[in-house]
Amino acid sequence: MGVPSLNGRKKIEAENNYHDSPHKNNPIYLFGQAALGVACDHLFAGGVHTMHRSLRFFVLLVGLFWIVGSYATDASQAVLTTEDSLGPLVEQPFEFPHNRHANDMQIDCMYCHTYARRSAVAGIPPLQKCIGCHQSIDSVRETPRIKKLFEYWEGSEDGRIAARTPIPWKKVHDLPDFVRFNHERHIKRFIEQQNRPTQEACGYCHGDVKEMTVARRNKPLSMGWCASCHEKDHPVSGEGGVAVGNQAYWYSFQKPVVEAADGAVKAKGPNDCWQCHK
Amino acid sequence: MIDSSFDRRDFLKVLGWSGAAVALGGCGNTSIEDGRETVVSYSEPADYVIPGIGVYYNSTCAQCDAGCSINGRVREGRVLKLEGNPDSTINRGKMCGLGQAGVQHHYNPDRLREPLLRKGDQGEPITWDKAYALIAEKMKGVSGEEIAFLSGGISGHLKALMGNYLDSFGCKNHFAYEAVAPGVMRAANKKSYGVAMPRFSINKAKVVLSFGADFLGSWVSPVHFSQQYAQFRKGVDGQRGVLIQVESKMTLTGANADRWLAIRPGTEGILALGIINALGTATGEIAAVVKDYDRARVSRETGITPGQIDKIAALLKLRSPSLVLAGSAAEGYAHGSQNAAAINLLNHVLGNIGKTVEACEAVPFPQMIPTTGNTAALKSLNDGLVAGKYKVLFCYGANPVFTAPGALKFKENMAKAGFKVAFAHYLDETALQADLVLPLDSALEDWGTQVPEYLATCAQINVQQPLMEKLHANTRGMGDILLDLLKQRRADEYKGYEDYYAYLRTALLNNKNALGGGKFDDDTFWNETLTQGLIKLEGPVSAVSFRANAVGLKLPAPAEENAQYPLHLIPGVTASLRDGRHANQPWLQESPDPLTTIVWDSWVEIHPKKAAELHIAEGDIIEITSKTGSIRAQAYLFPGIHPDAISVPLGRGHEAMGRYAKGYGVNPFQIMDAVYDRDSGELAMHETRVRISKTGQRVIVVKDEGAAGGLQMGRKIAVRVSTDEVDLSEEA
Amino acid sequence: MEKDIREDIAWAKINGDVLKSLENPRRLYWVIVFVALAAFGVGVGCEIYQYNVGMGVANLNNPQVWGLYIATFIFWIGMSHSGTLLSAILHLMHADWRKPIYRFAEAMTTFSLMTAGLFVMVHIGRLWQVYYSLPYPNERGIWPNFQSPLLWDAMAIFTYLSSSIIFLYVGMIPDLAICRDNMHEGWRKKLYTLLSLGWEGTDRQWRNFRVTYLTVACFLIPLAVSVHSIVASDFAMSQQPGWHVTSFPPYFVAGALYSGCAAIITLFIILRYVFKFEEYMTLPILKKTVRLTFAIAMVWTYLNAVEFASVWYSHDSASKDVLIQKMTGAYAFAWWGMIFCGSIVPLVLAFKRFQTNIPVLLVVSLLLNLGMWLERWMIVSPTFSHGYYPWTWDHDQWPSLVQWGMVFGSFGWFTLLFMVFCKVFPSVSMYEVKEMVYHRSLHLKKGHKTAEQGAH
Amino acid sequence: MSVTNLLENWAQFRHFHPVEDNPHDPYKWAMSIDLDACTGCNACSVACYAENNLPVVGKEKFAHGQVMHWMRIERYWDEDGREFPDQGAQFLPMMCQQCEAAPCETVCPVAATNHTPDGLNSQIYNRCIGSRYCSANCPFKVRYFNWYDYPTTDNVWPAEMTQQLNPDVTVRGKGVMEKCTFCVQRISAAKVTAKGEGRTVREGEVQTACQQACPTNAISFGNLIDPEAKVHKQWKAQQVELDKEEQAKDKEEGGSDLRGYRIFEELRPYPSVMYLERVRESAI
Repeated sequence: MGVPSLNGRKKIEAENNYHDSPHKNNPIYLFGQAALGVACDHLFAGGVHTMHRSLRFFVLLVGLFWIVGSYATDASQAVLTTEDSLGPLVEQPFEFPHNRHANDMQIDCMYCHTYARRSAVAGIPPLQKCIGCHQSIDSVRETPRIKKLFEYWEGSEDGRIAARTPIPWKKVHDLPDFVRFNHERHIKRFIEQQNRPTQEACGYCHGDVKEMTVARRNKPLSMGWCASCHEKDHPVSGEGGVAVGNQAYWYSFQKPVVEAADGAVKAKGPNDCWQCHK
Repeated sequence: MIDSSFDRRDFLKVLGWSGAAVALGGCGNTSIEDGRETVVSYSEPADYVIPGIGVYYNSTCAQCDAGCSINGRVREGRVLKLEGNPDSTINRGKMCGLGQAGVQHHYNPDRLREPLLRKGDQGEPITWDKAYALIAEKMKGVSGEEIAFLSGGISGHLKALMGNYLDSFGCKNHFAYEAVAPGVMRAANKKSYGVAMPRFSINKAKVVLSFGADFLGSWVSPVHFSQQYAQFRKGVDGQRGVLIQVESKMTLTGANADRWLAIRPGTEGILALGIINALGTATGEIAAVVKDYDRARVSRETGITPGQIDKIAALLKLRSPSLVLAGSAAEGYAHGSQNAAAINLLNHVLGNIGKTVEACEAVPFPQMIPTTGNTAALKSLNDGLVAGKYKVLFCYGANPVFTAPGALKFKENMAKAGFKVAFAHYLDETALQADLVLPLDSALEDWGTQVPEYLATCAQINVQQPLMEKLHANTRGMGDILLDLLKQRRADEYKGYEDYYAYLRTALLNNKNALGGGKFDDDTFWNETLTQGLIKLEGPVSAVSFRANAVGLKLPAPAEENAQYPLHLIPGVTASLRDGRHANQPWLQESPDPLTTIVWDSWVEIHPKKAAELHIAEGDIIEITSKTGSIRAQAYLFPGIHPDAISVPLGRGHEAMGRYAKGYGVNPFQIMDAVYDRDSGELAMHETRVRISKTGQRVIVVKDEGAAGGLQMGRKIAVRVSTDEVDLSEEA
Repeated sequence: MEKDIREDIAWAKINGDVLKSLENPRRLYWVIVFVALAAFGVGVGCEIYQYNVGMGVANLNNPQVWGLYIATFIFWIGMSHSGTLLSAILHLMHADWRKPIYRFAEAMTTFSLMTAGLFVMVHIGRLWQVYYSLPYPNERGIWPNFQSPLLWDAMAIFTYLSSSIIFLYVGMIPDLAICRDNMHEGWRKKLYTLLSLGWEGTDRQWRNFRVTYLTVACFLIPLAVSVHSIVASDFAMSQQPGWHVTSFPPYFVAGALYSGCAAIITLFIILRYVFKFEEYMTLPILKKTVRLTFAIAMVWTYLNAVEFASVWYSHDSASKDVLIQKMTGAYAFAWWGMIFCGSIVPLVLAFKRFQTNIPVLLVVSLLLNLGMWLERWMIVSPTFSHGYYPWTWDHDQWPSLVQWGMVFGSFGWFTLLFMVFCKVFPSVSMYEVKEMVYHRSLHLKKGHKTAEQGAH
Repeated sequence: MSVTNLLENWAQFRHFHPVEDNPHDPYKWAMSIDLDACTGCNACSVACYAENNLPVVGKEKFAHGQVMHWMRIERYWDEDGREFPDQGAQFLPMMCQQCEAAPCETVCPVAATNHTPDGLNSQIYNRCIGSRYCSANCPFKVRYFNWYDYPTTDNVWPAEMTQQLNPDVTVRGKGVMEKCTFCVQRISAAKVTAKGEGRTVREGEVQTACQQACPTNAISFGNLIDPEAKVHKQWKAQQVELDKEEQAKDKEEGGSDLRGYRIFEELRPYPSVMYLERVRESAI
């Protein structure tokens, strides 16, 4: 090719003979140039200020990341307070009408779910309980569901179901196995201490059961969702342990409460992973 | 009114597997699992039954014969864990590892599920009715002498039923056999004290001198003694108890001694007499007996330095009362009785009888008092089998094919019996030889009563009740089986009892007054009893007094060198495996042996000095040869053993029984010679002499102890001080 | 002395030679690629197995919880440093002999970081939950633990990786343009066209280019140092005997540069042959690299000695035990191997006649890297098998085949990336070589002039 | 709130253990173990298996050091080269020491292990990603990693045995770190009961499985700040203080007749477990 010259750039141009290179009208090339062009106006403007400009550009970038990041993390608080998330429709041995019992009959939740106030688990009412009432309710005695119910109690003619067989209900509100949730505590707090109506208290987690037939989960029951309540109106008292010197809330997004009185710092909500995790 | 037993049964009904089954999902990915798992509710629960809350039921631990009362945690109808029952005077709410593992006996995947009838070398499942019919048929025209019933130690109503069943044939051949039992000591005690099992008050002694009695590990009633030991350490009126252990192989107790002395195997009695001599307080015939046992000779024969003998004597003089115990290590020789007698004599000379060796009460129902198992029974049974006397052999609660010394050739002899019935939990070595195998309920699903041989502070009857419903539909309780068999013989007498539960209930209620329930009505008394899990009684007190005359007490000189078999084989009895009946419980296999920290395998304990002589290193596979046979096991260099002895633990080396037992380790019973104690006829477990040789193979010993080999490398981890450095007063 | 490069190479020839390397390498290239591919396959296989069965198959245990994964992770992180050293630090120092070789060095940096990243994944017990360690907005409303050196690690490495990619790319733009212009139509041309951002080599572009390049270089250097200091703090910040050493960060950095330079020598030799770069990657340049390596080797040896001394004279008996056990215990062979490869072997480099002896250098450089790998292993494992607590001292500390397979695989992965890169992008910086030649010739002219004047 | 929270409250986020300025209240769970009473019988260890769903790993894995015993009994010999260990052996039950300044807590990248207000060192299985840094940094090496997926491993929990699993304790899957929890399931059960009755947990209400089983009562567990608690009394009698790394015992004058000590005090993890030295008779 051409004669070696001493001017590096010229040489390269001569080498690469841009001006008559065929790719002038190649779209990718044009795009490339456009891209560079954009950058150029900010950065590659040349001259003495370049350094500062490029630095400014970096600062700009970093700042942008930070703002977006922190906004996002804050925004994520919204996720915590999700009201509803509908669980799957669970197939049960037969369709138990919560609405009939809880709404039409106005039966208290804990009349049947009697274990809830005495144990960590709410349990399922024993067969005895259903029969106890329905023996004496002849009006519905012949309806298919009640027939089915009595099959479990007296055994079915075809003998597939033995007498006194507990009904194999499927779990609807089923937390992961590493979670420890205590019904007793919540009932004590809301119903016994704060005298909230049962259906409301249970509804916090179980939704508006009196509108359902077969119960269906309509709360997220996720950690964030639990915490959203606890953090909202549940500052941990001294009884719950002093927050400082306890790592757990350190990792939490939540701002600790500073009590005006003694200036002691208290965490919000459960500040001990082991309160809910096992 | 609902029959109280009924709602119990319903309560015991297992709820949905929810808790456990899903727990296996573990902490995998986090998700709400709606509708995947079934929650089964009760149909008619008793009002105290609340899901998610554990209910505790008292029963009795059947892992060994000590008779600890247990307290089972039951949730959703499943027994989860066993705790000790605080009301029991024996274990006072405490428990040993062996007892804890009881749940694994119950839930064991290798348990027998249905009756098996031998077809060639296969077992074919049959119904219970067929099994019963078969037994009835086989028993037809068989005279009492032709029937043999082998069992472990047995007591309570079960003993009564068994007795009656054998009576119905006029059969006297009930052999109560325990492979590991203080048989010699019982005999010797009967002689010297008039009581086979007096009450040993370790907690009242200021010095305990134990000749190989592993009372913290496996001797008589370990949990009870451990508690006494704790008090004894805290001090008797302010003075901390001192434990001196004399034995050829360090036991768990030895490892906790203030002074552990490695004595030449079999010379325990000589040392005892030597100490009497050194005490110099003995008079009359006793003095005559011990006069030639001067410290020079004793020290020469036992290998204990004169200085030590004096120190011990001095301490015993200084601190009274003391307590001297004769354990299996002292008993296990042809002259075991003499050893024990000499040791009892020492107790007498020290004036401990009545102070730390005390009178004990007995349960006022003779037919319930335990028939304790021993090894002499095995011998007579074996002789009978050899002579071909027995047409029918029943086997319950013992595994002789595994635990009989190889020299007896029990397996072959057992074949000589016409029809062999085994009542078993597992298809173990003995069950494999049987013609008919009947599956038993586990102790946690069966009814029963039990009377412990060693009674702590008062007489007591332990009640055993189901903690959950049967795991397998087709197993039965031994009581139920005996009852059914009895119905074949004495229908009119027993037809009244629907099952063993009914029998027990009636039997106890009949004696309500004697059992101190006079003021209650039947149901109250019954429920009270079940709640308690045990019945404490006032029983006749059999006084303890020293009655043996020392004359005629002569001890053989220590065994002379045996060129062909230079070493003593000491069978190690570990707290967790004992005679191996529970080897199929993984927790026990995996809980490290306290002294060697070895798991899942057998080992040969050999003193480092000896090992150096023979160029044996840890992990070398050693061949141990006795007159009877030979076994191979890995070597473990163990400082706590006499250089002239080696020790192999019992309990492992099963060829059957289940996935956790089969093929792990070796069984030293196989190479044991049949040597017997001259007086009591008990098997002398320590008399086997062996030689060892390297096989050239080497393995990595599987143990918890790290590469540092149990040294602290100068770090301050487990610290020890001597009594003069600390002030224990303000702690008490 | 001999010239770093002939100053009369025609620029056309430079372009030609380098561009040729994109087309037809020697056959050895394909052999290497194939072997690398196979090795990588092995690694992948091991990981799949381990992922499904559990970490146990690596024969990790309590207390030996880390093993080769972390050791090799540090090794790769270390490897990455010299690239930055050559491309950035020497750039600032205007050491122009670096010009023909910095490009592949920088590539090496990037790819060894990518390899190191893999080991984090391989090491984690629950890979499927690894995202927990990122500080991202989540529904649980919790942060990761900002106290944990592991978290610092993750961030440092990510930053370092991204910025060295930028650096590598920016430095390539002019060359990419050259490739674009000389490449016949096809996917490559499209690729270059896109990547070269319409570079035309106008004055303005050149000015901006230099400034940017400089800026990134400045940004990269402190990063490089910090990254390995942070890796070091994984250990120094912990409490274990043999790790809890203040001098770890500089020690690690030195080690890093060391292994990096050794690796550069190896790759130098390979590339030189495979891509026929004899004229650009000349022996004098190699010699300079070798000398640099030797210097660093001595620094490392010194810091090693410092570390041992500080342990030896400390009152910390536990770490002293660890040191003694390294020298005498089960690991002795590896530890002495490290001393030999790391401190003795480099002495060879002190001899002129070896500084340009290709076969010797190939062997030596490989030995040095072996030594540095052993060093990392000797930092990680002995502390586990001989820690504070004698009861748990380990008798089963040897890695299983799965671990070895994974280490093996990582080399495959690295080589694969590197080789593919060299085939697709110019591994010798054309424009910088031209500058180099240009300056040299200027210098030469000056030389002639003075000579003529002398004649008059 | 989040990022700002982190920035604004940095001073409060940074915290120290043990916390002199705000001591634990009302609970600080602690243990004291009397080595003189401990006979090394292993009952505690088995009880722990029963209570906490520990997998039995079997011979192979045990050989590889992958055993899962949260509570291990260590047996030490004297270091003097005598022919026989004629003062017996020394046993030491070793489990997680629930350190106040736990080395494991600060290094976990995902905060899966951290300190609870009542002074426990919590391990959150489902948060753990298995970096094993905690175990690496534990001076006592009492953290155990799930090297395999034991729930699905043969013969660990055959169908029948799953029924024995304690529903109050998670069954850990593959790749998770675990360790002694001081039987936290029992603690929180007791706390719930107490809270329901508007009081705090009383001495003796919570027993750990090991303590409950121990035949010699060598282990005592309780609330260190409850003057009624046996633990409190023992620590007091031995003049061992939670937040000191040098105790009265270590002082030259006077302290020598005390028995209480904590392991690796000099490393300043401030363990919550005090051991009482084993005593041996000097007269024999």
